Amino acid sequence: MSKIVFQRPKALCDVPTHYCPGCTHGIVHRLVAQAIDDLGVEGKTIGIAPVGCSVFAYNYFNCDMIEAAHGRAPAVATGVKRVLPDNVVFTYQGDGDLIAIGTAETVHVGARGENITIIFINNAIYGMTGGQMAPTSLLGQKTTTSPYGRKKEIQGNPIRVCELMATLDGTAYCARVAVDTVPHINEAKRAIKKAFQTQIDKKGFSIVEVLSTCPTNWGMTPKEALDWIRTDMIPHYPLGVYKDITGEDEAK
Amino acid sequence: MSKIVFQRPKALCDVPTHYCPGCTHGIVHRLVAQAIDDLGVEGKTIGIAPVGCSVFAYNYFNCDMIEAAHGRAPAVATGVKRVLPDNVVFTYQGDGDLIAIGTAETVHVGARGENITIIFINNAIYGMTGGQMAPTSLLGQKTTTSPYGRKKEIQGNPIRVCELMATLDGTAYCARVAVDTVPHINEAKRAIKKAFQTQIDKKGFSIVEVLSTCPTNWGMTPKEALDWIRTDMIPHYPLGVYKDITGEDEAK
Amino acid sequence: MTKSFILAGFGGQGILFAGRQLASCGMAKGYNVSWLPSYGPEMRGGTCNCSVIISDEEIGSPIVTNPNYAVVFNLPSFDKFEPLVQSRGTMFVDSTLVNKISWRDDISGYYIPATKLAEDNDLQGGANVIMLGKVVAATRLFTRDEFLESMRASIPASKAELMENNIKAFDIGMGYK
Amino acid sequence: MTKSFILAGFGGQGILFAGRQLASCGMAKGYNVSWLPSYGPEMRGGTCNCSVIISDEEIGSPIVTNPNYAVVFNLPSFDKFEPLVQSRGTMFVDSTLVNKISWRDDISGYYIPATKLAEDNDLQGGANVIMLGKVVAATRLFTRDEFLESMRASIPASKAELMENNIKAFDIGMGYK
Amino acid sequence: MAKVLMKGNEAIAESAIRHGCLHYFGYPITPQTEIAEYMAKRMPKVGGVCLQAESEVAAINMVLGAASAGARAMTSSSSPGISLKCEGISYIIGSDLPCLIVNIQRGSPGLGSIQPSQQDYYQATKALGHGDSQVPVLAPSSVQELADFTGLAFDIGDKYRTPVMLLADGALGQMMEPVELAPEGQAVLPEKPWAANGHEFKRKRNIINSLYIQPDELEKTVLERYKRYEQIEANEIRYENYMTEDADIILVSYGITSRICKTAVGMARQKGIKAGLFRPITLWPYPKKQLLALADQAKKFLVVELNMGQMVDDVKVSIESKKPVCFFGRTGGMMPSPGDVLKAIESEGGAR
Amino acid sequence: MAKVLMKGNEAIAESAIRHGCLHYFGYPITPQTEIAEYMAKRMPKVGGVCLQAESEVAAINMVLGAASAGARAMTSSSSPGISLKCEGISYIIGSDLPCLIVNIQRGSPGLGSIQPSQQDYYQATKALGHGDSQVPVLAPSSVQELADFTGLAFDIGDKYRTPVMLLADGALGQMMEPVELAPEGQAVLPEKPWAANGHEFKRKRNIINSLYIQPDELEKTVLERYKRYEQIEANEIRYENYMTEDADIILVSYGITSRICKTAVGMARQKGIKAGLFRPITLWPYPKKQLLALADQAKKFLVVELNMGQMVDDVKVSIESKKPVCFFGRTGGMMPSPGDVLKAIESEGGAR
Amino acid sequence: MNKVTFNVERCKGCGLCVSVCPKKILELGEDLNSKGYHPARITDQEKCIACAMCAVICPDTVITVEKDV
Amino acid sequence: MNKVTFNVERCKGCGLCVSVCPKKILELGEDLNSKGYHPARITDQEKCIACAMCAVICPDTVITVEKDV
Ligand SMILES: Cc1ncc(C[n+]2csc(CCOP(=O)(O)OP(=O)(O)O)c2C)c(N)n1
Ligand SMILES: Cc1ncc(C[n+]2csc(CCOP(=O)(O)OP(=O)(O)O)c2C)c(N)n1
Ligand code: SF4
Ligand code: SF4
Ligand code: SF4
Ligand code: SF4
Repeated sequence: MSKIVFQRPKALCDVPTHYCPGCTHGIVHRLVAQAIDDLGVEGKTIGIAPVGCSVFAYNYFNCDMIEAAHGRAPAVATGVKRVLPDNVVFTYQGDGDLIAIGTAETVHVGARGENITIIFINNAIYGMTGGQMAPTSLLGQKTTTSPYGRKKEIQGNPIRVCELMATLDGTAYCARVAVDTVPHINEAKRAIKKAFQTQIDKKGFSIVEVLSTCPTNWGMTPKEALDWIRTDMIPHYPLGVYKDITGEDEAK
Repeated sequence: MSKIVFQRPKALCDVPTHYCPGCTHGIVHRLVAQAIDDLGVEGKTIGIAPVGCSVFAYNYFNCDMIEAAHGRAPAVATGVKRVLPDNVVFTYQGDGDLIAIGTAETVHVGARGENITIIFINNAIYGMTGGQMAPTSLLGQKTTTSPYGRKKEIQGNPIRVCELMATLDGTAYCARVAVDTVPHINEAKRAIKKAFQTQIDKKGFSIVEVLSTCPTNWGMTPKEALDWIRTDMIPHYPLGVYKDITGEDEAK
Repeated sequence: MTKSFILAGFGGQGILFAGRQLASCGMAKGYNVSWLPSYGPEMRGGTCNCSVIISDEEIGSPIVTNPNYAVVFNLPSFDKFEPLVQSRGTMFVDSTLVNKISWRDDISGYYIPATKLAEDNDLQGGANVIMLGKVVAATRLFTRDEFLESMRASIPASKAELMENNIKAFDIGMGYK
Repeated sequence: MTKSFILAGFGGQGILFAGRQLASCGMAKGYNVSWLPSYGPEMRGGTCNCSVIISDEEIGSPIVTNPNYAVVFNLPSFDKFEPLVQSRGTMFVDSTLVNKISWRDDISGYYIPATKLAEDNDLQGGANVIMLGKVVAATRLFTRDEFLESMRASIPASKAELMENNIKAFDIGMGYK
Repeated sequence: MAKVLMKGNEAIAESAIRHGCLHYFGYPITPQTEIAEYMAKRMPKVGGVCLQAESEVAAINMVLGAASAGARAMTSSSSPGISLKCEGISYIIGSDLPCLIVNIQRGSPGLGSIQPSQQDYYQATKALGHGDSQVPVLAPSSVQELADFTGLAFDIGDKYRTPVMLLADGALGQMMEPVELAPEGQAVLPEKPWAANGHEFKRKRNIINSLYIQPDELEKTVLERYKRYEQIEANEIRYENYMTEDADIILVSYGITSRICKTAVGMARQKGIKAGLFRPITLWPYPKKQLLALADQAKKFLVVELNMGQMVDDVKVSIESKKPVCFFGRTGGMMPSPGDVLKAIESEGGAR
Repeated sequence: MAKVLMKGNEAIAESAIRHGCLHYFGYPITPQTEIAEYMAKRMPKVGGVCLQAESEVAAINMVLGAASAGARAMTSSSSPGISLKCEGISYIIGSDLPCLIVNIQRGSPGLGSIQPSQQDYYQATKALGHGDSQVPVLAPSSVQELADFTGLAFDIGDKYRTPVMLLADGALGQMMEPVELAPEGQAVLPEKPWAANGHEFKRKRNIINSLYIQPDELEKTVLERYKRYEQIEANEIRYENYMTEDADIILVSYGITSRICKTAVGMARQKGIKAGLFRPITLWPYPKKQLLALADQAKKFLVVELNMGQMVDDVKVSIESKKPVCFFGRTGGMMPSPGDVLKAIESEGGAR
Repeated sequence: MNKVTFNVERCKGCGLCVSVCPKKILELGEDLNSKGYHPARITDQEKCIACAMCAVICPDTVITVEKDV
Repeated sequence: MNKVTFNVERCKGCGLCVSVCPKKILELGEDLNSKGYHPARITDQEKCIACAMCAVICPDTVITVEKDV
């Protein structure tokens, strides 16, 4: 007899995605769907898609979905959650969406302790629009709007979102994970589930920052891109739990 | 013979202000003007007024002034500074302006290390519009939009700006001061001068958060308001230098 | 019939409240009424005024430029509105604060030391209602009972104790000669 | 004279570059020219095409719906544009990738195994220029020298080494029977 | 129900609650802050939500969220704040969501002044954001209408799945008048089977979206929306004729200004001038036919607004330029008196 | 100078630099991101600044700052991003600052599509923000004009102290055509004695402001600005007549669409239909008189746009409704072919 | 003698100077200035130590302090 | 036997599964799927330990893994 040890989660629509080959957006989608499956909340979940490569997320999750304006997913989520406090509301956002144009909305859901979950894809670039600098692009990183490498004197410094969000009293759970290796993906899965659980337990705002790749705009193969997470991103964006008021031990 | 030990700084226009009796906006104006005098930079300074009670700041400083849209003073300052990198550019902003509507602009001048100075008046309320809740209003504080006292479950938690801005790599100097007592005012004066000096030395972004009163909307006498800074605000917003990359010792 | 008022003074003198009482009572009597405050940052500490219209016709502009009645609580307001009162109109002046009388011969004036009367009678902040007493007495738009009834109805239960003082103040004004 | 092209294939096949070469050369010869890419997220990995117009008149719409010439580099593009080519128009097909020929009798077709030719000649990514060689040969819009000259001018100095390969590829296409 | 004396801003707030709106998202700005303040007091008592957002941009997007979830939701602001909401409004339109947006206009452009104005007519009627889109705009002229149209706006919004704007000005927002409110707790809300409120495995998932990567699909949605606009034009146009039957000169004016004009018309009549007033109540859709019906009879039209003449073209288009259209207005927060308008009538409408 | 083959977006960027604009503030959005990308490459080479702002809102306010400091400054975006800039644009107008704002329009409303559109006509010509305000709007129809009008826009802006909008669409932004650029390093910039750039004790301090707490003062500034608008109307109107001399049916069309119309006019002429094209180049101020001049001769007007007919009313007002005005358009990012337009001509303009 | 002077027309009568004077020699006067405020004044100039604390805390820069040297 | 199955039409040939397989039994095939990608395939099913690492890293949920129990 055989047992299926891995298959598509139910909350993930059975359709091809538009993501580039090897783009880890797809992995994170699956982890989110798995969390929804594991917690049995698909029927009461409302997801908010951003503007960014994951704009079509509304085609990929089997729960109800709303497409928000660029950067405004946290505000949209707030509106939904205030109407439906017992439902599960999450946003899925890229770095341009979340910490460039959406900085105010992001900081304020944190400050308010809005009982929602943000899945934050930090790929250090604007994917959708073709490779411009993101607030999280690394110093020295070449993008189409930092063609000579990001210089702090000109384009400023990358922002560490978890460190910033952890300063806010309303943040209940805040962790940075990566999807560059299988063990990291498994940790990411736990963190995402934990974030949803935090919301279900009505403990406040939760955010999981996922270091993710953009092979296309980084100009790398998918495999090289995974390596770049390890060699370049993680040193600047250390993984870990930045805040956890739930008081539970993190099973590592 | 006698020597003048205290008089109006030159950079402060010799006109009455529109501020309410006992409102400490006036003290901070004077401190800023004194810093400009002390550093001899009036002729090359451009100040940016916010929208808030200090909107008329453009009538009070003898340097060139620009009136910005609500929350956008840091962006306006960035535009000015990028044209005139050798001039001195400062904004003067209230809490609603700086960390409600202007959150993104504030965070990003910090991240960019924009070489400007922000004087940030934290009076825990919206003065200009008549006493609504600010992002910095304390829990339990009654305002016209938190008439039953600010509750974290409904209106969220107050934001600590210095703590947040200190997480940003571009922030060179970041301090919280108060103007409730003469010694604190003297410290505030030093901090403000230091912030301008940081800019003049091209070391990056500087911000001084000043705990200030709004007797009118707090519903207190001016004296009671000073006391409230001590009894209620400082415990939540501890004074001190939150970041200083200039490496100099703080003369306390 | 259309009667227009301007009430004016410093912020904090209860100008808006007084104007509102006139409008309330007009409404209670079945008139069309409107009340419009001046608003803006200058309110703070600075001057403050409101327009009240009571009419049995539809009310057009709620802004009163040439009032039938001006009720003024400080000198700047006196100076500003005295020339604007309609011919055959009336001014009500708190003479404690306004050390002037009108020389216009086409309007009548009542000069009531309302602030002093209030202080003398331990009615802090009651000058506005004292003036209302005089206004009601002189204009005869409402009877005493109508006015006090409407005032009682407009004051929230939580502040009901105030009503006694208001009656006292009103009667002082009404009785002032 | 107005000649319109559509070049179409997958992203990464050098479609836009090829279209640009045609436009550049047209410009160098003093024609009015326009080049318009399809743009959008579907570009990524997906299909990609551009419209080129070369004319001695003012160019109206830069969008080509019914081209005189269609240069196609994959099957979906063949299927999409074959019916749209103008009567008496011409198709240029990379027959390595498109396993089909046109049955329309009002247009002519050239089937060049460009991708294979490129691989055989160690000209990775040169299929687009091979096709251009055939296009120039067949349309006679430009001479070989005109075309190569304009191509040389349009390639940045830093990538000048590429030019040799381009010439090689071009000549293969031009010579292909 | 008995009448109560209420501020315009408060009447909007109370009326919204009584019409079943339990979700308000706003940001303070003079002269409409009382709406938020009133909501902050009342909403907790009725189990509703009043949230002071971090900005107008956030507020309108919270409205988008709440409306997506199926609630009657609203926001309010004044001129500069409305500009900030434009992107969000366009998204709400593109997502076919109903909601109420209140603009209590003030002097402009820029930070301007805080006094009453009608300077956002163009923005409200032509371009509340980018794209082919329209928003029904109601222009009340009394506190009673502020209250009534608040309810009407929600109904129109739900019926046609569109945001609706209540366009008033600082004077209407700040003034008190007697008002009769809808009864409490009797709002009947329509079903919203399209709402994103959790499918609970009982229906297909709902998607609220305004993106159509294929332009032909986007075009389809726009055309479908314009069909709904036609229905709105057919069913929802409102206007008022005042002494127009025999009028030689017809004033065209809305909102607070129309009241001033009514008084002025009365004054003109007393002077023997046959004046009348046409008051568009829906500024979009504009009562074109109703105005055209007056074009043969009238000798001229005089548009009166608190701006530089933004409605003039709508009048010209409506009456097909059959008669001269003149303009009288004040701007930046200034308000003419009925006497000023009378003068404009007498000088045959002033220049333009 | 020799012609070069350039993308429209890049031509704008290069031309701006050559006209002395050394301060660009933007935020990526398709289909205009190449402007920012080009600037990011070029500005460091010419000692200029290209800053990717945190948002469109920040970008327009950076422009306000840079313009206040006396620099030629610009920003660019596409439809949703322009909506976000509306508050800032109104402040720039209210502060009488010159600058260039580029809108490379895409399908709308909401997130819409990224294909070419002209759906922001209303917004651009009537309400780029709140308040009585106008912005001169230039509508180029070729890459050459994109380059030329970029320079023109800066000149108009400086001359009248106003922001100026370059309104194009995704096709113009993305397409390549031969273009002749202004020479490098020869821009002559006017003095700006009003700039806030540090008084150095040599002059009175300068204040850049749009707040006037007294409405009469605000009204004064608005009236003064409308005087300048009159001058702009007198001096800066641009338009093109194409085969209109004897035309029975006159197409009115701008930007990319006008090119399609030109081809269609040619096709119609070949079929013996006397068609012509009137192309407004300044969309505001609108060439009303020039269009009116054709009203007697033409039998009808056919407006052709990539939207639902936003220019129709401007045409009706211009020609004083003397002739029927019909409309043909596509929306949401769709583009008609010349053949489609010809059909519209033949069916006498289609319905509207 | 040390000297404290008040620009009375600028004074808003907030009383902050009064509250910080270590010598307790400041008070709000009876008279109103033209803005309607009771301006601060010094009751005993002799006792002034020119510490300038009043001036430092005055939000309206009403006070000038001279020290005898 | 453990079993790894590929939804070939969904595979984008990114090769991530190949890179993580501890048994090195995955590769990208020669054929193109209809999207124009070379889909991954297993070379030696016998060696598969059903660790599911390939499936975990696959961004396109192409892979299903069954374990013999
Ligand atoms: C108001 C607005 N500004 C800009 C854009 C264009 N835009 C679309 S996606 C995007 C950034 C995407 O980057 P990110 O959020 O990092 O997500 P990623 O694509 O990298 O996943 C931008 C700027 C837009 N659609 N709307
Ligand atoms: C876009 C916009 N939103 C809102 C306002 C209204 N407004 C003016 S000042 C202000 C807040 C003032 O509070 P704060 O910044 O804390 O300064 P304070 O008055 O307390 O000094 C607000 C909301 C505005 N002018 N513009
Ligand atoms: S562009 Fe980058 S982020 Fe977007 S789908 Fe492709 S690889 Fe992923
Ligand atoms: S309202 Fe408050 S902050 Fe504003 S001037 Fe008055 S006391 Fe100061
Ligand atoms: S502190 Fe200044 S304003 Fe206040 S009472 Fe003293 S002198 Fe007057
Ligand atoms: S990881 Fe998935 S998409 Fe990539 S090659 Fe393997 S099976 Fe195909």
